[in-house]
Amino acid sequence: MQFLPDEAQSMMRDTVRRWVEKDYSAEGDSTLGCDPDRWAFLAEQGWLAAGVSEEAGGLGGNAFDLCTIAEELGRGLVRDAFVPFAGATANLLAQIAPGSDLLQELLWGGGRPLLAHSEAAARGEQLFIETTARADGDGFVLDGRKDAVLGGPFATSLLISARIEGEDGITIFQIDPGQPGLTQQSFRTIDNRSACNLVLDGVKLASDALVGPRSGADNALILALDQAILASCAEAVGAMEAAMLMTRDYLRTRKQFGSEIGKFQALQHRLADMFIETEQARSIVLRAIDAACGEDVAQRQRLAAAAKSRVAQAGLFVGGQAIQLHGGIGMTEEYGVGHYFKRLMAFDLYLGSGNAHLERFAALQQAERT
Amino acid sequence: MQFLPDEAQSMMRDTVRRWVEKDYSAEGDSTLGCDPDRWAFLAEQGWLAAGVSEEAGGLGGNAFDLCTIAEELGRGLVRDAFVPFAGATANLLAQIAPGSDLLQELLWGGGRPLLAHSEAAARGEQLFIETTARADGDGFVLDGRKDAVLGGPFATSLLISARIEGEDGITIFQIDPGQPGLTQQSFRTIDNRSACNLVLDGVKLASDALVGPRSGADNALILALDQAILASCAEAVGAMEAAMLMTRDYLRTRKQFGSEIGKFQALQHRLADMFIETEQARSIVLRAIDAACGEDVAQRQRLAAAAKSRVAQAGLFVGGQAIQLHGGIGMTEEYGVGHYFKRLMAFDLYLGSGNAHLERFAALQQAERT
Amino acid sequence: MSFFTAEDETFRLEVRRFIQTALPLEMRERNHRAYHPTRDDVVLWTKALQQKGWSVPSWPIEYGGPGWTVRQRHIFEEECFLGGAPELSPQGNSLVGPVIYTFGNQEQKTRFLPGIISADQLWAQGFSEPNSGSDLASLRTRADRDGDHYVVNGQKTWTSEGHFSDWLFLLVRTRQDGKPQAGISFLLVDMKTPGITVRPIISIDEGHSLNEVFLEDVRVPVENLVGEENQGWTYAKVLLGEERSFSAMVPRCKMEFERLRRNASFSRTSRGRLIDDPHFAKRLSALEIELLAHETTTWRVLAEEESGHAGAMPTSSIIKIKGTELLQQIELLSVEALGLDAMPVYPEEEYREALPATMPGPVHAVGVTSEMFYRRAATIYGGTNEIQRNLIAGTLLKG
Amino acid sequence: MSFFTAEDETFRLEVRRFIQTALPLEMRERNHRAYHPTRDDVVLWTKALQQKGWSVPSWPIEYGGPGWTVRQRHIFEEECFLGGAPELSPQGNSLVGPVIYTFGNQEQKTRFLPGIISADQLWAQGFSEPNSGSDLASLRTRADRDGDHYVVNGQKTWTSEGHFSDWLFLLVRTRQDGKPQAGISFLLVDMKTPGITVRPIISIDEGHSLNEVFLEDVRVPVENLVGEENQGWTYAKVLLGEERSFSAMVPRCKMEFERLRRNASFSRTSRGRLIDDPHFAKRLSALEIELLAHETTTWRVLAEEESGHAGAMPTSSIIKIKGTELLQQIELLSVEALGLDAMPVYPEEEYREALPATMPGPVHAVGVTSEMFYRRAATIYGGTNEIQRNLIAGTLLKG
Repeated sequence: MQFLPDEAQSMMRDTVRRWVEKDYSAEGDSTLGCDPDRWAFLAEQGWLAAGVSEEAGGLGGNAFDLCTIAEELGRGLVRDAFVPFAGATANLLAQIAPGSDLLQELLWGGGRPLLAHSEAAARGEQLFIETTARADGDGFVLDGRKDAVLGGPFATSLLISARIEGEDGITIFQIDPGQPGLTQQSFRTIDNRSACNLVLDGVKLASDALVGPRSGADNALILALDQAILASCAEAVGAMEAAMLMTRDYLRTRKQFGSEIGKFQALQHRLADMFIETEQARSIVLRAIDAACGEDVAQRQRLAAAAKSRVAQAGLFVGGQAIQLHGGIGMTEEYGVGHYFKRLMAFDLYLGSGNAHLERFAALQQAERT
Repeated sequence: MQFLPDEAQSMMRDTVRRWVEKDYSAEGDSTLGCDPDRWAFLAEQGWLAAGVSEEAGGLGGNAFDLCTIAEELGRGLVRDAFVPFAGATANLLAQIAPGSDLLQELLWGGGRPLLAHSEAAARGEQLFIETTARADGDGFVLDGRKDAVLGGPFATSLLISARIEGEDGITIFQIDPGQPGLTQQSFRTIDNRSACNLVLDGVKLASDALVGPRSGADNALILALDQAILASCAEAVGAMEAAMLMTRDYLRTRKQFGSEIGKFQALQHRLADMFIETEQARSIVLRAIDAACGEDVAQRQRLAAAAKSRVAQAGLFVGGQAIQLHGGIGMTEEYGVGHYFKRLMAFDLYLGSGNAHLERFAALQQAERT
Repeated sequence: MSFFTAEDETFRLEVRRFIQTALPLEMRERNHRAYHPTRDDVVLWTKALQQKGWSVPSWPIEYGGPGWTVRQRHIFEEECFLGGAPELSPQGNSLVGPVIYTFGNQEQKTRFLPGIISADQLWAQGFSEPNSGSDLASLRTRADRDGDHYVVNGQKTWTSEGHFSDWLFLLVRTRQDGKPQAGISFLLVDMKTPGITVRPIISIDEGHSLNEVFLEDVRVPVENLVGEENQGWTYAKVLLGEERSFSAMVPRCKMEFERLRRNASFSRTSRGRLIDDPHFAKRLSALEIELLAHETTTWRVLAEEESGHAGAMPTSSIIKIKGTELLQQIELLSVEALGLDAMPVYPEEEYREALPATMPGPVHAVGVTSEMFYRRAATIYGGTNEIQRNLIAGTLLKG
Repeated sequence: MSFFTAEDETFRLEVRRFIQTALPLEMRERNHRAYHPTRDDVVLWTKALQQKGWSVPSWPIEYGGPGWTVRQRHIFEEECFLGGAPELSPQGNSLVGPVIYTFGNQEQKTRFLPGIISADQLWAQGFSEPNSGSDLASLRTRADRDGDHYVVNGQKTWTSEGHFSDWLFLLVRTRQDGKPQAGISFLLVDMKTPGITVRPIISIDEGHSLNEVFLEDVRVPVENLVGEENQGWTYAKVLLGEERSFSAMVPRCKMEFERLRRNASFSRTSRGRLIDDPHFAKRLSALEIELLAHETTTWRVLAEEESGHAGAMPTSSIIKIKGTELLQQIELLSVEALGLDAMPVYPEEEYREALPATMPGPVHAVGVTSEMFYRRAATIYGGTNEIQRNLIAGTLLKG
């Protein structure tokens, strides 16, 4: 089991961290939520391909590599939709379309295909979708909606999950964002990222829009979503650690009643609890990464659920206490510690809440026993 | 809504408190769990009749009177089974057998009839019993078991709840403890009280063993159990307050690192939280007492469930922290602060756990809405 | 719920009916979204209340208040919240008004109280400073006497509604030596006086209700000193003690709990409505029980106030702690209950007045997340919950 | 679970097989009830392990230990717990043994180590005093030099297994002036020496494992001084730092979690088995996830120890806090899961050796509640969790 990055991963981590600290800025970003040139840089660096096997066309890394990068991006509250593209979509395509041009251009630049799977009513139930596809001659007609697709406005093509009427499994369809019948409503998220809702109203597609096996993407989807969950957990751990350290620094400098407030034992203990929560979150993510690198599919799912549940709980605590210990200044948009809380709140909402995954974990355990 | 005792209730409270502080001692108690003379004294004082209406044969008080006494007994960790007799049984008989000799001797001395209703599998589901009664000529044959009947060894007769085969409701049967077919296994509880399990193996009863309406005790049982829940909540509040104050006193005197440990802010805040929990517990009990004095049966049930849930949560926190803040000395049987924790643990187990009543509250609310 | 008498309930109905008739529908909807109130809404609503003699609910009759009992005030506040009325500006109503009628001179009463009653003058508070948060007595803004004026220099912060207020009440240092508390005075300042600059503080809900106020050689006539020089700390302390049941936030908790329950009946899951999910129902119930307990504790404090003999314990600290922590729990669950619909920002300036034609989520999602973000401040302002716990422990350990 | 290598897993199987063959069945059942171990069981089991060379698992080979890696020690401890072996006496094994082989002289090593390895001599610890709990350095038991003896006077407390131990190791004050830490020495005392009185402390589980030890003019030969006079604090500190992953309580948490899960499959509800109730399953899952995280943190600490470069953070404090708090949560839920079957006292003296013919509850209920009561001490001993949080914050704020 890997606890620390190896030498190559350390170098990569340092490179990402340096870039985040020195070069990254979201100042001039358009409403797309990311700058195409910056994204091209990420692709060039190989960061988008870091977690994809060589056979599929990636750099040959695994969940550890992916999460190492994600943690650094989370630490710097980078807004780019790294997890949806490099976590969920890349992992899905690596399974259902390994070696494809679609995956190649996602990993190395050129195109930005994005999985659009989330529907509000699913609430973390990974295979619950109501979007349907109806056979229509050689092609299909899609109806339904996708909610809060993170990174959606930045995608060059959308990979819509839908159930073909009369069939059991889920199928992935590739759609151009400009496709007639598709309405895209973009919005800014509470943590200042870019997302969109999609409404599909009789979207006509040719048969070649189908990506991967017809009505057979279910397992690949679960694994891809769980991979994205781990990467977003790593982002959250990065954000938590940053918030904790920022609070630590504040306690060392802020004075009230004649001394640094870090001298007050109740605040010390709160800081200690923030640290403990951060470390517990890191531990469960490491454990889930380890499972994700293994062969036991049930174990992978269980631990992804465990990680999401535990990290979300830790995140809201750490983010909330970071504001509390800062006092008034923590409430200001300008100072910034509150941005960690917002990111950690958004993290809880993304891909099923921590609570939903606790219930998922319990259900998986009960299924295991019976 | 009554927050504080009125003049008469204050006098009664002071009398009970003085008796507990000065005269009460469980030293010489037999395994019955109570001394018959002491119990006779309680009856003489009218404390057993305090919560029963005049029409039924009591002193005309209500749940507030009952709880006022219970709180004082809880504060002193009195072992006598006041709640099972004066809470559950008296309230049940006041409904199904008002003015009866049975109730009279319970309230004023002479006999100690006791409701034996609890079965382990019920886990707080108040009408779940598996004890059955089968018609047999003019009489009945009872089979089943009752678990952890608090005060059981001290009872002079037992009021067994059972379902008559083929009928819907619950019936109460009076049984002599020496009745053939009845096995009574007495034990000491974790909080040093006396209880017993009962096994009924073909217990033959004449038709006059039936107390109150045949197959019609259900609603009376719920109200009686809820009344007992409130009284035991009041006991718990008394115990919590005593544990909190004992801890407060310890923080003022114990010295470590050159000063009273009450100077350490983290401990101060824990003490503050113990106080807040105690007050929240007191508040929900007052609210539930208010409902218990009203006519809205659904509201009575909801608030009894709310009280049990909230007080149990507060109790385990306060009891646990009382030990923690005492450190090692709190772990000793001799010092005594741990006895509050044990009582509060036993309180959680009695009549359905706090968690079970939280689920009951939720179910009642959902039923209300639909 | 027999805390309230039959007369109280009659009064409650009267208040409710008045709100239903006097409060414009669109204003109610705006306020149910729980964004920061605008000046226009506050003024309009205060004036509507003034017609009934209700615009300064906590004031005694002699100064223009309705002379209500504490439970009437509580009922009034609750009905206003649940009915969707904008909150009355607390600075005039609960803070400077009582200071003026208790410690001010006749001229000040005549001059300032009518403007508060009519909302013709809105007030802002200048107590906190960047380096004086919980440790308020360490404030450094100074007022130096120059003839018949004070010259004020310094900086105030967390000034709610400072951007649309007319007057500012200040704690300033008028003596530099001695104990920090001893040299503080209480001044009333016209915000149009030269030298005052107001700079907005955008809070993490992306809303604007807070401000910094910079004071540079601001000349304040000596007749605007309340009470005696160097006694301002005493007045402020009395005033801060006044808040008591106000800080319990029972009405706001109830409003937010009702919003949560309503919203959870709109949220869908794969098995039906979220509100019908047993796991969710259990979590909701835990909050509801806490709210019942908290409301009852607050009633106990009200009853204490009524009886005139407050207990030895700082019960106001308990209800401040519980109210604010419970509010945050309710609001966190509210956001979670919205699920993905909580992801979009629904910015105050676009959603406050009227809803846009197209929205990234359902109507009931609007304002939920920003309210939650804003109320992270609830455990900080009005004396942090850490300070409140110090107070409780201090009283216990002393007592 | 790939923290452990294939060789580790082979080792685990070897340990497991050994326990299965060497541990008497009735001893396993006794220990699964989690009461305090008896001297007989400890001695018997230690001697069985001694046959394999495993009786002092953390010691290096040169002193008679197996020379295991930290992960082997962890595996060994876990298998022993889950297999129902009695805990090895920690006083000799983990405390005084390492002090003697690290700081003792050759004669002391020759004289004392074999008795620990064979359990022919059991040890008790005399560190804490009634007025020196968390503030250990304030201890007052004194040893005054008298010829070639020290004369010891004072009182020790919380002495685990003191009632059946042969030797006692003590921290005593040998100098009264200077810093409190500076005048402390480390003495080895034969418990048969005149002047020693052991008085039992019954803990709230109604069990007897703790004792007070009174020392009145106890004459200890100077050759029983470990290391140098007045340097005892240094040795004790090293020793307290040794505990690290031991204090994580992962094996105990796992054992108790498994017992809880098993018991919940026996507990009935109106709708079937408790383990199948979705609400219960959710609460169980929250604990299981915490246990997974905690175990992983402990592995991280083990890996740190292995790599030889411990990080700057007091990770041992984290795992001490988490392990003990999690253990208490598991055990509280265990009691709740038993429901009414948790009501009876199952006293250690009646239930430890063999179960009585009739019992007020099912077999699986025995020992659950008393274990829960006893482990309330887990957050107190070994440095209270408050002290641990001080340490973490101190390191963070300094770092």
